[in-house]
Amino acid sequence: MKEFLQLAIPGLMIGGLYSLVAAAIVLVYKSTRVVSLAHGQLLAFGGLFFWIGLVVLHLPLPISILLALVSSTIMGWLVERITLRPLIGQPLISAFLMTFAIFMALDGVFQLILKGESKTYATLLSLGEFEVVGVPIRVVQLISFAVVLLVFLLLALFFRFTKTGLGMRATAEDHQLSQSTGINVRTIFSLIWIISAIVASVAGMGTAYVMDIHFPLPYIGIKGLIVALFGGLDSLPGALLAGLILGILENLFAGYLDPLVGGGLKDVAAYVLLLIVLLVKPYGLFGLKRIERV
Amino acid sequence: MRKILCGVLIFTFLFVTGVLQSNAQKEVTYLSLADYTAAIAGLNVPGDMGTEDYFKELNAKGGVDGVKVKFIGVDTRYDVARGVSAYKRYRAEPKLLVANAIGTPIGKAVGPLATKDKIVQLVPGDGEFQANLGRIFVWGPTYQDAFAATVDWLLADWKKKGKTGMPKLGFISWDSAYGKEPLRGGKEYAEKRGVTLAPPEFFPPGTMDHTVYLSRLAKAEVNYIFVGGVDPTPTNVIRDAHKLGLTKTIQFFCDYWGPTSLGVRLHPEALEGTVIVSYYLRGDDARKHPLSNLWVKYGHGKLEDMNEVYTIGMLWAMTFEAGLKIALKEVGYKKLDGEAMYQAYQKLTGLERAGLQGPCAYSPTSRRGSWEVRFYQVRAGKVTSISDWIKAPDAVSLHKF
Amino acid sequence: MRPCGTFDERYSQDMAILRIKRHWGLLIGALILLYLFPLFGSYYFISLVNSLCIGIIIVLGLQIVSGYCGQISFGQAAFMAVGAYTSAILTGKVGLSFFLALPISGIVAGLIGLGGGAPSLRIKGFYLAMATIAIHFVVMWLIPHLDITGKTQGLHPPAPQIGSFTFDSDEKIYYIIVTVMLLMTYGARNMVRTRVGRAFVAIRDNDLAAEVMGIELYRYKLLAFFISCFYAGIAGSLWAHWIQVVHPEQFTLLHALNYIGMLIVGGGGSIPGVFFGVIFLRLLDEGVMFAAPLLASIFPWIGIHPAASMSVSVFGIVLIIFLIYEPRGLAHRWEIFKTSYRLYPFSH
Amino acid sequence: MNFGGVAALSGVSFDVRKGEMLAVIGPNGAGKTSILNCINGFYRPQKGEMVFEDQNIYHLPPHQIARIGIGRTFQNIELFTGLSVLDNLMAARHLHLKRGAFAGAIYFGPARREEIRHREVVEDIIDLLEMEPYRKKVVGLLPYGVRKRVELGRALALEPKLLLLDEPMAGMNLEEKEDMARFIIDIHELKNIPIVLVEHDMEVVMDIAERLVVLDFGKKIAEGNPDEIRQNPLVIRAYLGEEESDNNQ
Repeated sequence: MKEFLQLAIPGLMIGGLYSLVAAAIVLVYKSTRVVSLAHGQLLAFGGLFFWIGLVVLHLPLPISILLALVSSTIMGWLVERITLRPLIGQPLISAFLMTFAIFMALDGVFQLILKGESKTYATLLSLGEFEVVGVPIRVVQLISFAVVLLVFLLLALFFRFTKTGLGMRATAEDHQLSQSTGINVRTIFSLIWIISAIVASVAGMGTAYVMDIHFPLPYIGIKGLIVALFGGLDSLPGALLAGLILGILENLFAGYLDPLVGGGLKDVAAYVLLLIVLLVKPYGLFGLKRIERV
Repeated sequence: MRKILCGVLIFTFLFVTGVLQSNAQKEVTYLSLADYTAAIAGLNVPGDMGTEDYFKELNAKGGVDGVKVKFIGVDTRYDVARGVSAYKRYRAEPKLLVANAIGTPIGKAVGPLATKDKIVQLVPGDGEFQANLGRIFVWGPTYQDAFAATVDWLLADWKKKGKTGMPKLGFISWDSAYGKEPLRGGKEYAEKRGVTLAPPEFFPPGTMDHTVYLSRLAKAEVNYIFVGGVDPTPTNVIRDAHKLGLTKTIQFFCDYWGPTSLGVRLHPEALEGTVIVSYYLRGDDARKHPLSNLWVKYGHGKLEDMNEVYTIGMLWAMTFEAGLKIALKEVGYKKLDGEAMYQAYQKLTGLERAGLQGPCAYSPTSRRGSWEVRFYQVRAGKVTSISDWIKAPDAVSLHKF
Repeated sequence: MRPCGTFDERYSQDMAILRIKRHWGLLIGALILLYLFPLFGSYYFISLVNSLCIGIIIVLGLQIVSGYCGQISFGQAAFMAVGAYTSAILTGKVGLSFFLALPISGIVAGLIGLGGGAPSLRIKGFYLAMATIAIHFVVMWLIPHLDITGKTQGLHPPAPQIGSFTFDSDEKIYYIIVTVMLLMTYGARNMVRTRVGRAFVAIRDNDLAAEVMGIELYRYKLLAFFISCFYAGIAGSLWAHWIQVVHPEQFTLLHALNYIGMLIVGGGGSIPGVFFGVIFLRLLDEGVMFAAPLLASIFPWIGIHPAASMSVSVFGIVLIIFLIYEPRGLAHRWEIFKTSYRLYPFSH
Repeated sequence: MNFGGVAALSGVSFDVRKGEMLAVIGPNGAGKTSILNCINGFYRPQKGEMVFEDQNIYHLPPHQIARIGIGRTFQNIELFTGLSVLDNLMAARHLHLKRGAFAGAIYFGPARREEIRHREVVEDIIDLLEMEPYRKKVVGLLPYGVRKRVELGRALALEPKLLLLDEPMAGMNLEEKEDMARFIIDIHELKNIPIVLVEHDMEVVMDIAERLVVLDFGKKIAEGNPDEIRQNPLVIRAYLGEEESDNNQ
């Protein structure tokens, strides 16, 4: 039992961050039907901006967070405005490829700043740790997990109670219909990219805090994509739950099965799970099945 | 549109004049197939900076007997197809003598081509190339040699601590050819010395969280753990070990590409006490070396920001310079080719490289860049030397390749 | 390319690809040029053509499954690996001739590829695409963890041989690669314009209507996956015997994404598009890779690393520009050109 | 046949006789298209049976229905938008062509002869429906009326033994409607196959159908020849609704 918890609890903490990335991807998919690879970079840049504020410019913590959020907002807006808006009306696969192109374009900048090194927030917030049933848990991890939950709560509130949020939900259902009811679909698209960029950058700050900023950071985006599919591409609660499940299962796979097969299972676990889920529940755990009319 | 055209024209003009200029004098080419933007960029970027700067310095002084060295660094992104294509592209460069192929799969793919073209190829540290002698030279002692030296060190440490019985050693590295290389021969050496090896742990390169693997090693009750991977991987592994509280009870080792002083600066509290086995100078040893001034001279920033891997680049360049000198003396510039360079490299035995590395061990029967390793330890956030140059045991011969 | 005023009198004439004598002349000329190329081309360009041909074979397969049948597949790199390893094992360990191993590795990759198509029974669109990504990772994890594949060390397949003649250099294996590429192109071009090809397009454009026309969706989707993986397997086998090293780290998801990129740049649902896409993106990739060291040597203040990073960005930016300004791919441009040539000199 | 609690069709039964033109009419949402979807296997009715030429076709998948010889068109045009008119029709010959992928790839020999033979069949249909100018045009770019015609041609290319037409005249102007009616009558006379014509607009079908079935809210409310239907009070009420009953008072 103790071993199980030792594997599961860190998995849960990481899983929360996967959920956030997935949430950002789900947000974009819900309203624009674009599946995005670019969020891995938005995440990495979120972490990078935070690092620039905190370590390079020596700004205080709240201002650094603000800086990261504002920069991500601008980035999300630019990405939508420059690259994705011209593609409205094109096949969705082009938009997907566009996000891949964005990934590559930004990757160059990311590597340029990184120079193959690893960056860290050093000693920011080391609040110590405590033990639960013999498993050490760091307070920082708890905080990052709480932030994940808070972001999800905020998103839920936003979509339920604000007018813009309602407009976004309407857009998600039908672009033309909502346009005819006076919703500006383009503004909604911009907004949704901005929100998703912010969510991704929060995930980025969290991930980078737990695991430093180094070259594989953008590839968390692919993990996020798996989580989003796992939970159903159009479901926010699905993203949350699937992220947590994947975080835990990944560790369990690596923990229990690695010795049997010779290692390296941790990453594959996610894909095997995805395959199984897609075969059993083709639209993810919580995804809506679309009925086609003839 | 017109502005863009003008820009393009000006650019092309500069390009062409630049190309024409660089083709005027006697020169030889050194090719580096490196990964600047992916998994092992942490090693390749500063390394090639060192090579490039050393060659610049050398060329400014007039080169080797009037022959200048042209440095070409290509970013392969750790991709075999790119590596091979780049090699084929630059193989026709005037007097290409040495190709440095960084990254195991690229080294293996370029190997046969370089052999056919009769040029010298350099690879990081795979013992395979020592076991099967060819035109492929290793930078320093092979990975398995370093592992064997570590086994020796930990046995002495074990005795020094007054413990009885035999220690147990854990191994954790990338799930790749490079990650598994130290055990090919190193495993046999450890068995020979009576050290028990726990089942080795392999994780995919790019893994961000290593707690699972470390907990399993902890459960196997190892006393020592040898960490592989190119920085920042080892730094991150030990960072995770620190989070799990393992660094208090287990002594960690890193191999050549372990935490540089930059990595140590990121997580000083985690890395405290880690022992690094190295064939080049690290920490303040490297910084105090006069050649390190090139770092500042060529505008890479402050000296304390220097990555020690920078000096490895200079080591390649120095070896190349010495080899070129011999080759020029023997055949002259006109007849200079890869074959002459290959013969010259085999005569470099005993070459001193400004004390940055042990004496060169290249010879007709050896492809090792040197035999010596030295141990460093992270103490009070600084990489401190804890031993002198020690001759590493030969672990390659123990394995059947 | 038909000049103005050419008319057909028979259906067979109308259905032919090469309709007039000039076409045959052009084709034969191009073939002669292609086969004589090693005599005057430089080593690097021969090798470049080799890599282009292999890329074309892979993307042809992708074109059939994605461009024609509409099932996006990210598994091409993994199935290429399957083909490469099968061929390497068959020639290196079993001792089979390369010319037997080549089709077998295609078939093996195709059969394993059926596993990639299997989820298409229940899922489609992007979900299926992600399933193929999953299969990519599962295959690429399996390969270095099996004994027969030489684990993480990889394999060294021998050069192809006929009697005592060994195809051990770029110039020699060039003939094999080019010939196979031409055969595969011929096959793909004909397949997509006959019964099976129309069934694929029917599934892509309207799967409900396709079913009403008596096309068994699942069977034809599986067939499309089989064919595309067969192509990937053949390409993998050629690659293995050309580079003479197969290593698990040389087939990555980025390659698979690049192939999709080639498809988009070239244009989906068009065989000439494959040629345009592969050639354009490969040359761009080579271009940025070699511009970086050149830039660094001409403007030393840039340094080698920033130049390399910039080359990554340039690749992304060119793709972005392409997607915005030429979303239907280069093949579309080609069609427009052909039509205007057909009408020349009467532009209206 | 239920959709999540909504009964789309219940207790509907009718038969199609050899060589007749049967029209199924009814107001919006009466379940006309659902009947066709049940027949060719898109929907799986919970209860009932369907017999075609003494063979039970209940719960057969669509592609097997096609194999048996039931062809159909769609209300909202469902063409293969990326193919030319010619290829759309050739795609519908799928069941009649026999050569597989490999023979197709080699092309010379049997596959080529087969292609040419079936090309001739398809050209006949193109002639019949007067689509010659559009032969090589991609259907996605054709005008609406022509696309409807292509769909009819595609269903014909299948050489069906029973043809189901789902609102072939929907959304057309009077002239186009007349053209379409002419084509349907031509086909009926030339091929001598039974045709089931689903139509929203009653007046159009009255002239061409031999027998009519009227649906309302998923139930059959009347069956008979055009004159009988015209006088049926249930039909009048279903079509004209409350207005009619107002007048009666």
